[in-house]
Amino acid sequence: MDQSKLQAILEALLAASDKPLSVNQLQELFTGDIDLPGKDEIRQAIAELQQKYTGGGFELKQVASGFRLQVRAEFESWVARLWEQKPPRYSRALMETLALIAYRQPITRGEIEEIRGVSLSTNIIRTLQERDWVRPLGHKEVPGRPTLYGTTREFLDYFNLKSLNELPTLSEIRDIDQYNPEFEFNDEPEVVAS
Amino acid sequence: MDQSKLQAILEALLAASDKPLSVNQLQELFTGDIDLPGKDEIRQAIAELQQKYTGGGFELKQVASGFRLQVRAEFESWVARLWEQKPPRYSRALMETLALIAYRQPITRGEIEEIRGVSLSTNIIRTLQERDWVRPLGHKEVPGRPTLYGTTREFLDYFNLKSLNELPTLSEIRDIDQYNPEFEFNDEPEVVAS
Amino acid sequence: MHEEFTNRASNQSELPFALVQGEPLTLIPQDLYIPPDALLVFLEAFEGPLDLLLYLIKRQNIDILNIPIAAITKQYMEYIHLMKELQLELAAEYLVMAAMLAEIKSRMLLPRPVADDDEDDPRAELVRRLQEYEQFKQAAEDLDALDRLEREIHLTSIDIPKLEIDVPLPEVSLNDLMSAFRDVVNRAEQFASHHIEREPLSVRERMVIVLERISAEKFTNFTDFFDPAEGRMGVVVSFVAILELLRESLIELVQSEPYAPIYVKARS
Repeated sequence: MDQSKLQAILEALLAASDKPLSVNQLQELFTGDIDLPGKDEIRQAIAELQQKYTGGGFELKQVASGFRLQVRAEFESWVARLWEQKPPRYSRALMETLALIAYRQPITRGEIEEIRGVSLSTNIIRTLQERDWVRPLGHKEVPGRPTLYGTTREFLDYFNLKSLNELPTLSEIRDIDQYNPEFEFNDEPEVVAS
Repeated sequence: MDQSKLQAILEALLAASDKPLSVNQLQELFTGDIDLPGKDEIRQAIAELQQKYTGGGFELKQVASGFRLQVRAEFESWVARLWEQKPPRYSRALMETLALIAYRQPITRGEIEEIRGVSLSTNIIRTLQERDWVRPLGHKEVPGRPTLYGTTREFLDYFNLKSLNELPTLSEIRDIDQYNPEFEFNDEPEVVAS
Repeated sequence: MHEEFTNRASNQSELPFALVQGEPLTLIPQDLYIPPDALLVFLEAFEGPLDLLLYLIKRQNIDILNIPIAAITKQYMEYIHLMKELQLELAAEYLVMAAMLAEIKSRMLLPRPVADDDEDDPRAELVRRLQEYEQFKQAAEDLDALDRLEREIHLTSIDIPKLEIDVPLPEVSLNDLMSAFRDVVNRAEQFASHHIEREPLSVRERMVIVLERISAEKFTNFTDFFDPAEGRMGVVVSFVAILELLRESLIELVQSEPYAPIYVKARS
């Protein structure tokens, strides 16, 4: 593989990945290709990329677990304005997916799609994993070996729950519904710390 | 603000944003700065950035709702290895419905059913709305006041398009009296050209 | 032209449906001799009567503007019978189309006044609909072939260093979560086929615990999952969780001989 193509592929990988990538990990991503680049070639290409980003809006940084592209700190005052206006909200699709994972774990993406009757975009589960609320538990031993998902300790912490048992059951939710159409709890309002 | 600093800030903003940014939105992010860049300056800097990314791993693409940094499609086979999840696949029924809404908007569900010759499952419209590709535009003033559907900017963004004009052109429809067989015999059967 | 056309139309039913290199094409589709399972998949792949008709026409390279109605109707009906035999759920639209084809066929047999315009070709409406459907069938394929997010297009994910910028994350309350669950269950229950049985949550939680343990250890003693300190309910919950995991083929139980210890392991 010529050096400029290798450099472009590495740039694509580093830009797309949401986690830092080590030289080993990067090399593994070429597995199966005819010309597997050597580690030195990869290091060389990374050095060239670092050079290339000089003076730009982001840089290629080495952190403990590998390399990652990150916005240069000097531009943070502009970048911060991106979120100043409106507080972000999760989509209904994401909330329902989270609820199904919480209540029906372990569950596969296909099962979620079947219950919801619509196909699920890949970034929903990714967002939930990035938030550390959802994690893969293993694979279901059916054709395709789909990943099984469940909730995390952080999920319970966020919602102030000691265990999943504390999640109200469906009939309890419906009871609450009847008494209180606006869906607010009578006794203690659950104030969720962010 | 000098052009190279503007370019670096724009690069930082586009890199940090998870949504496409329009020239207007980009300009607003400079509000309060002493030297507010003009729209033309921003456009100019964007063009330079696009130039700069030539031959690299990602590109600065203009879609319906603005500019976004995206990995070049040619490196998709490497980037796909980063994720375990496969991209969602959509049924023919869904894609045909989406095509009809995209090309014939505003269109009612009944009109879609008429052209496809089959009834439309509610799940399809729901999936299309949940993906934010399709939205109700109003009601058709005929008995029953059926909902009229159209596509959204998110639909164009998703399919990497700047406007509906970029959709592939429809094949042409011929009228039956345009039929002009290659061979005409008075008494003999039609020979079907293969 | 008009005379020729009338002549052609009135003769239609007697004509072989097509001649290919001088040989009449048989009416029974040769490709029907395929295994029933594959056939089922094949038949289910049609998006409706227009799609099926288009397939029949395209397969034989017939010009859509000059459909041999008698022959196509016969083939169409063969597929309909086949679908009925295979007990495929036959949408009403297929039968409506069958009636439409029969009507066109009978009108083709009637001699039409010579002065008639081509517009009165009984096939005109069908041909228009077929072409219109074909147009969007193609458009759907073209749309599907475009580069798109999640497939060919990936957005860049460039980190923002955690300095003073605190990228806000959406806030979610337990109420939000519960109402999302209620909504999805309510909706799923509208479709009779998806019945969500109510299962005590503790069982689900225990299922996850069991799965975690067996992924860490190769073989886990069955009895290790029962902690008497949890009381009778705890034991029952563990037991039900293991049964449920077995039912979902996520785990298996291994016992080397009768009365030997039972081990739980991940299904492989």
